[in-house]
Amino acid sequence: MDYEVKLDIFEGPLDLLLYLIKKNELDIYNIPIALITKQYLEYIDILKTLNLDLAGEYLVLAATLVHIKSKLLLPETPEEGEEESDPRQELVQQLLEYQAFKNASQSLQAREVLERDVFIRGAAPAETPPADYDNQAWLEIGLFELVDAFRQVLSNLGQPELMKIDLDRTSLADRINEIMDRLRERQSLTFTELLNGQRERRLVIYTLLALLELVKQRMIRICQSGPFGVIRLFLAVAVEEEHG
Amino acid sequence: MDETKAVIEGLIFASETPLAIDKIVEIFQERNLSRQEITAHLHGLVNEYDARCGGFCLHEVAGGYQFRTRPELSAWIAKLKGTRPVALTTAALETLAIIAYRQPVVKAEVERLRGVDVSRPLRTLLERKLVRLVGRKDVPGKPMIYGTTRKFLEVFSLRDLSELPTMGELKDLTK
Amino acid sequence: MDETKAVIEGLIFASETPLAIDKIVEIFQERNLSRQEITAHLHGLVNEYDARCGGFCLHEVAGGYQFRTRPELSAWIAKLKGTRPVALTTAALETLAIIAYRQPVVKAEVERLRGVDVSRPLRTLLERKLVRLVGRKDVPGKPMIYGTTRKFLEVFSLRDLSELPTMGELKDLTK
Repeated sequence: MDYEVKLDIFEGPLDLLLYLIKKNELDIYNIPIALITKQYLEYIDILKTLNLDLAGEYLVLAATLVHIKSKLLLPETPEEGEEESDPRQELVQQLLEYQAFKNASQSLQAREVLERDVFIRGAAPAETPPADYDNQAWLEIGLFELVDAFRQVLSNLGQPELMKIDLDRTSLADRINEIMDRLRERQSLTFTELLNGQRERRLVIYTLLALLELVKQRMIRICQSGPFGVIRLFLAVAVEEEHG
Repeated sequence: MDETKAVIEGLIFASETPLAIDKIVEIFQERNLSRQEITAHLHGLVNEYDARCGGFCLHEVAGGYQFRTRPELSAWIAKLKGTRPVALTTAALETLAIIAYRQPVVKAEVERLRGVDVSRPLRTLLERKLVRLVGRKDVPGKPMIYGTTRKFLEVFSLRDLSELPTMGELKDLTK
Repeated sequence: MDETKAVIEGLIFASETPLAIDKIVEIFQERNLSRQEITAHLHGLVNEYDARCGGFCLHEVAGGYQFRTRPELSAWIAKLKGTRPVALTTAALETLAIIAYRQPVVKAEVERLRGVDVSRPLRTLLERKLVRLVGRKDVPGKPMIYGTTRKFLEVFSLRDLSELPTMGELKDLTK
């Protein structure tokens, strides 16, 4: 076996396996598992002796290969009504799919790539006229940019801040926005009106949490007309539309 | 040159991104110019520039029209521009190919198909705006879904996603 | 077209600033192209574009050559630019991100997190209707409380706020 191929050129276990199949000029539909497993494990050993950071995925595939090999060695005892299946089938499927995507990435590379093969007009645009915000397209910012901006802010602050946000927190914000909207339309609301007859557990919990948060933040007041009376919500402070 | 044709040419030239026919229709609203007329002018321009074989040509890309330098001149243009942009790694390209073909797709599926973790290449693709977050899948855990962007089409000179070779064609290459 | 002429045209097209003759001489160094030849090609191109009377022409400006749209078309080009996609500044994007994740939130808290005054980016976000005034706090000074808008959800293709990536997902992308 020659080891002149640099090991870090493999993109992962599937890539290594495809390389071995090609090197031995094997039929991908009929892989001699014993041979390929042996060679695969030898490569893994080299990776280990070279003290390379061996990704767990390589070991997972090694285990899969050994498992397939052992299955092939056992005498077939197909159960009643069950098709005899080739234990290699799933792996072959995976390899074919991976090979197809590798081809896809190469066909992408073979295209006319912008700023490698072709270039667009270089001159800076003319003066930007005052923007009409309502008609703006917003193509240039995506969710990733938003999240990344937040990460940037947090990374300047240190660890404890990082843990405070989760899915529940943002669901709560949705509910708070909704409640505030409705309170601005109508001066007051009852708790029952707020739920709109909906009884979904999650919604009721979030509504309660939202109300607690709003009271804590002193954005609303909650009043009850005597014991067991109707609970009413009011805006704590009138909200003017302008900002300044 | 016909004035309308000249305006269309000027608009394409001035636009920062490939100019869509819809956009041209919108700009010509008051003149009531039909899509057919616009398309005819566009084809006329494409042919004219192709025949001329000058420094740049008109291309249909990412759902619009854009002037681009001829690929044969790339070495000269590179001399002008000096530094070249960093090429994508094989890992990033493979990840991109999977997302392009399987979109909308979750990270776990990309990792199953590649057989390795894709956090780093995925981040590179997001940073380069070739890939974007498109939403969440409605399954337990609500994983994030990824898809390609318009910039992906622009960078790889694709009219639209249907211009990519089919998976069948790609599998044939394997044999 | 003559290859040298095509290269010159491509270089002018791709250049970010008006392209000086000296620069063209430098790029063609190995070919030993004379200034006279280059100048002849440039004049040829200028005349060709003038005669063609298309969407743009070649001009000598600021010590170099540059393609520019014909002034007669400026009204049409302005229509195009009026609806150009705009990007947010880093300050606005960071402010928006904090409001999105921490809402309902008062300005003072946003400023604590960003470490600087956010009056300007906040105004931009309010103008662009990405952020709104949700209410006022019933404490001394009655500070205003901010939250995101429906338009914010539309811009980022989110069904609701719970679709925002969580901290865990964020780390997964950034490791």
